[in-house]
Amino acid sequence: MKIPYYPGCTLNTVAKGLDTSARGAAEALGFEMAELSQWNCCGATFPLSTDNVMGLAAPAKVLSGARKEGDTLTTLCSVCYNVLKRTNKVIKDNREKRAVLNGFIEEDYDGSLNILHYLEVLRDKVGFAKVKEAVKRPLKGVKVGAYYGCMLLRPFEDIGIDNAERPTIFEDLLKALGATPVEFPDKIECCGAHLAMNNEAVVTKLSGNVMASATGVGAELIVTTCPLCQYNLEKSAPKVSQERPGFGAVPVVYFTQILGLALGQDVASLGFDKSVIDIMPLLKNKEII
Amino acid sequence: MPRIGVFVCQCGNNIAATVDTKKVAEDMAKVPGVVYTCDYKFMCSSPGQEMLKQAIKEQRLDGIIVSACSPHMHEKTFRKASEAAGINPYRCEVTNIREQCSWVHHDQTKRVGTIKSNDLTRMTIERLKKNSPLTRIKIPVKKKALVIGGGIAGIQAALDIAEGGREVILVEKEPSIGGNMARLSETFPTMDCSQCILTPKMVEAELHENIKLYTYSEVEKVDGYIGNFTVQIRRKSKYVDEDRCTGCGECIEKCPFKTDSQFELGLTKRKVIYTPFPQSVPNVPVIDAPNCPKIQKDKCGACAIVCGPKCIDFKMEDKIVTEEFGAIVVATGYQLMPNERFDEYGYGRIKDVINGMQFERLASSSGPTGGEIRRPSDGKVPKSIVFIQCVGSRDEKKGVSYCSKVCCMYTAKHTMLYSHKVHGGQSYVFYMDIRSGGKRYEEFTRKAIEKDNAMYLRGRVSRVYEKDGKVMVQGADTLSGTQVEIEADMVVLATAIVSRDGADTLAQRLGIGYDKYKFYNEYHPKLKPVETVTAGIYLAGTCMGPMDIPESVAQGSAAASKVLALFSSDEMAREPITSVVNKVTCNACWDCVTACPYSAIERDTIKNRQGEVVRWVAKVNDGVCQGCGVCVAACRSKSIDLKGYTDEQVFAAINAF
Amino acid sequence: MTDKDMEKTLREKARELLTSGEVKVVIGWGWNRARTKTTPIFITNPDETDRLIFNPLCVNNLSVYLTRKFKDIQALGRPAIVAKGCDIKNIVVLITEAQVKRQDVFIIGMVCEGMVYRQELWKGELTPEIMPTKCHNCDVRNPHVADFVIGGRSAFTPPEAPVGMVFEKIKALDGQAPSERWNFWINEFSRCIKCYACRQVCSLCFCERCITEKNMPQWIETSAHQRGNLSWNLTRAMHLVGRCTFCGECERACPVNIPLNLLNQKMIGVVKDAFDFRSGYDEKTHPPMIVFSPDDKENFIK
Amino acid sequence: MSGHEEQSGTTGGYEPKIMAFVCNWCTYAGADLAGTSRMEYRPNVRIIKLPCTGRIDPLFIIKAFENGADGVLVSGCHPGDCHYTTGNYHARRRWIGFKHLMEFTGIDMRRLHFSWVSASEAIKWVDLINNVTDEIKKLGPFMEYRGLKDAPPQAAE
Repeated sequence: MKIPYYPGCTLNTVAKGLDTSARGAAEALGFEMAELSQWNCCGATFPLSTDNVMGLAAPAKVLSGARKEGDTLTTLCSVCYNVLKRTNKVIKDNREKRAVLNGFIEEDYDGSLNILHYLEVLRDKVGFAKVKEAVKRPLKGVKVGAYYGCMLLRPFEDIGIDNAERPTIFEDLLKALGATPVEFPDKIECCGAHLAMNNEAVVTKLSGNVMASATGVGAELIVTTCPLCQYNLEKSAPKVSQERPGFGAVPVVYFTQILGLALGQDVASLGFDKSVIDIMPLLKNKEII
Repeated sequence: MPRIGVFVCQCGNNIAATVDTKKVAEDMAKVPGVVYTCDYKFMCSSPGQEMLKQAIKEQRLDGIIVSACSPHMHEKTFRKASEAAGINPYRCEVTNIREQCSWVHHDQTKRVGTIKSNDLTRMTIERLKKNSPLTRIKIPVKKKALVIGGGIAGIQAALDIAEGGREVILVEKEPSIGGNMARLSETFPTMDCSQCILTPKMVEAELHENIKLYTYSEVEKVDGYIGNFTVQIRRKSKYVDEDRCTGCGECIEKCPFKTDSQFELGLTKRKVIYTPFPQSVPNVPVIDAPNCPKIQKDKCGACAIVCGPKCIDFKMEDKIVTEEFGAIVVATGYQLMPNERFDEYGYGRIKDVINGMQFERLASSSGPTGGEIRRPSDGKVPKSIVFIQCVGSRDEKKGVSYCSKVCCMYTAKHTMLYSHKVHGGQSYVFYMDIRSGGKRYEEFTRKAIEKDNAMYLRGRVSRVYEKDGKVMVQGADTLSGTQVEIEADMVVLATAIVSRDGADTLAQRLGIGYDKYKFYNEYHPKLKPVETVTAGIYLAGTCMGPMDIPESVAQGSAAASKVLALFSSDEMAREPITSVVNKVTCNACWDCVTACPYSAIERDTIKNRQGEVVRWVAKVNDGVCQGCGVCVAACRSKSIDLKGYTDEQVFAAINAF
Repeated sequence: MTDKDMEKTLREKARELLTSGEVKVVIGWGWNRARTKTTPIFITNPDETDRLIFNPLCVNNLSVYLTRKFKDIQALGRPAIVAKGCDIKNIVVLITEAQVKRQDVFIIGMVCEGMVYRQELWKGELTPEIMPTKCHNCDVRNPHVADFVIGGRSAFTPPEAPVGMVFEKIKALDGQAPSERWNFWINEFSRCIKCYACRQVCSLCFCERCITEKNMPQWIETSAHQRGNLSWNLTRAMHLVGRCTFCGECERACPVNIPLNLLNQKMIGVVKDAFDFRSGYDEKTHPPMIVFSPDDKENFIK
Repeated sequence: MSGHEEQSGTTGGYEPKIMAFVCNWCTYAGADLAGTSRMEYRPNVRIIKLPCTGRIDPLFIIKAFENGADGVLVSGCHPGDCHYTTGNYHARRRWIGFKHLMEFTGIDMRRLHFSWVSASEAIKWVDLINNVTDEIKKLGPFMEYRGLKDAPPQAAE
């Protein structure tokens, strides 16, 4: 199985670990992430005003290119996924905007792509049962907080990866990997996202809520699908520790990294070294490596 | 050759000012088939009508044209006069030369008005030549009513019809009548206890000589039409002989098995042989067969041993009874939307998140806690409680777009009940708008806020989660523009009122319409609020949409008055404007059956002498047909026609144009 | 599978059905005496099934023989009908309109790669140039409703936007002024001789009594003058709205070559756009002209 | 002989013949209201009353043109207001089909009008009749259709 793959800018730079570990895991699971021959930035935000068709041009260009390479497209970054999937829906459902966009990007794209998040590929194309079979290094005894963030779930009628209020897809994967997912109330809350640029205090507060909520129910590790979430959480951790007595920061890693870990990949290849909070002591402590 | 008389009315000067009525009369005399014409000052006056009658007799007329005002005004008058003079009323037609000619053309020359009147009258004459005599349809009326649903609306309808001296069968799905109202604690805005006002009505219905209760029963099949419905009712097996049971309750006492109580909405358990609640009517227990070990595996049988009158029969089976009715009142009520749809509020996941109806049971002195507010998880008295309004209501995305109408009021009532029962407790209400239109309703909600210290927060709740034995409620307070988080002991959701499961199936059985929420459609939202498009079937209560107790009761009475009016005569007469099928040319394609808005067309067969089906043909049921003619235009082979507006009549009129 | 192979399977199946008594008659195609054209044949004897043929000249839509117009054929007993996908669409409509019960007919579906209307162009090889418009846009080359399918799966997918003469002409007419269209049609209809071949060949014109034969009142003037011709052709087109499957038989049967396909295909397009309905695919859905939606859209009712 | 020619004779100019098919409950009552309100409108329209627009067979319209109508108007209750609950929805479906068919045949759509006029919309009725009459007056008699009757059939080619 070969699935056209859109990495997105962040995965080419700071979130390289998300990209390489996902490709490695795919190989171990018997499918190939075929990177698009040509792609550009997705635009990084879905325009908030409904008449801003211009803001859809960049993702439309990605989509029209991808359609030439297949009928599905997978991506890893929550933001890319959100922007691409919603843009695709607009093109598919709104004849007028489709015409405007196609006229602008000089393509003839109809919205027929099926946009899948990597998690969906694992659930629907590979199957969690098969993932479970492939596990070589079960993450036994690790209490993991699965942090969804918002981009992966909302708006639910556009995204529909899982129940927006009570998702389980992430936990189901973690169970397949042998880990113990913990249920924490803030798992679908926002990390503060782009406010990292201009209002750090808000990010510290929101990311702090998320982490404290997870560690409060015993999480020893937080996993995420989103480079922005990962960045915000890790970045905020020291300040949160100062502000909240009793808070102990835990590592924040990408789900593909621990997927690769569980599938028995070389630990050095997973990009854990990019993390601020080292995961190694935890893994050693749990005798996983 | 027909003998037609044309009477042109001057209507004082109303017509005569714009139309030369004398000339119209003269001109029409030249039309073939017309043997008598005249014009007169006021055709509708007594002398005018006398003139018409006399002309019919003297001139041996067989058809009448009155060119006068709109047929909506005096068609009935002239038809009646014609009938009195011995000709069929449907051989009398009215030409509208006032509203649609003289009055709208007084700016024109008199010649123009006269020409138009001539044209219109000539078209009517040609049409009249094709008019067949018709007889009014007489339908005998069976003076017995069926009321479906034994909630407050159905009980009220049944009682009123019974008081009017007519027989009623009241069918209820559950083992007892009472409906949702039986679950309520106190009722707004008077705060009288629901049971106290409902129970006497339930007993009255049980004891009334004109009312027969069919509890634990459902309507299976409905045939027929107004005045003559045939209904099959399934009387589910209670495993207890209703006639012999004394209601002593010994069997319930001795039954060793328990299961969740539906009446108490899972807040407590009940026995496997049970009455839903202590005041049940009839006070006859039923056995919950799927949970009864005796019925399932032939083990136990304790109830039968202790039963004095020996009225328990484990082999009892469902019975189908067929009854005939003249009218049907549908009062099947509502249910609450399944809360599980709202994951953000944690219903079903967090034990101490309950819905409004469950709170009613907690507050009810006959409820599982004896009227003390205790939370389900550990039985503690909640020191702080959050009420969330509009759960599902006014929420197009995840719920329903309409307002459930009673939640603002009952939530205010809940906060009052709470403050009276839990001293020092604090209640919070998240609301969108407080809607308290109604007599003494606004005063009531004000009282909850001002006297009973309910903290009203205008905003929505985003998340409910558990933390250290508390239920945490995150939400927005839009008036102060802040995010709030409340540490509550319990959360109550004011869940949307929705139609009953299976409401659509019943509607299809009855042939009545429903909206996209499966609430039943009234004939006209303002002027015919309890009628349906199917004559003889009426609606009452929340099966039409959310409403409160007084409205439901009023509708029950309104429906009853319609039924009594229908039952006031032995026959009902209807205009004979109905469709008729040409059986020779019918293709049996059933397009007419599909198109008919009234399900008035049936599939019928033609049989030979041996009784074998030779062919299928459509057949119009005169009792149901309302005469719209949709079927006529739908029929390609022109095998169906509408009496009073036949193809020939229309064709003749067009040709005379 | 070649036509010959399909023929062989067809004959075997027909024999089997007749021998077992599962059907009493097989309605199919056979050669005319000169073996230049195909003609409908009705096989009741299992020994005669070798007369059945299948090739691109089997153009007739045999579904008409299932209707009440052919009571003598109905009297033979349960039929099996040999049908191409396009013919099956008509059978589906007949089922929807209660003229045939699905279980009362055995459908032998023939995989079809296209037909040839003018046998003089047939040189034994099927090329796109000699196929009619409907075959170029056919999405039922693999029969969609059948009890038994004969032939290898066709890989043909119809073009997204329909192609062919009929569509081009409709487009051209749509672009003209009303008066030009009027002149075009009056000229075409003026040739009509009221022979009603279009009606006779059409399986959806199954009326026990056609409206044109109703004389009280006489809705449609029977004499072949232009006014009567117009009302006949308009009425027939109107009666086919939402039902016509574009099988093309009426135009093929018309002795004076009135382009009835234009009229019918135009209305198929209207129905598709306005009600998202395509006739002949689903027996459960009512034809659009006898049902409605409160949300029907139009822009001309003021 | 119809009164229209006479009418034309008196006013000097051409007066079109317009036939209206209306439903009993809404449009007919609306036209009555125009009368009781003493509004004024063009006298060219001749109304045929039917119980419901659902009763209107497209053939009625063809027949009206055959009988020399220069224009036809069809009107009934607004969607949702039908006395028979859904008759006008059925009518609307048929009209959508029929209108496209007539258009494709080349009938000038200025001669065929569809509208919803409720029992209270007397003003709408008056405006409608005036506008339709004026429009058709400009077009002149529907000679294309009227002429069909006398034209002999052409020989088949």
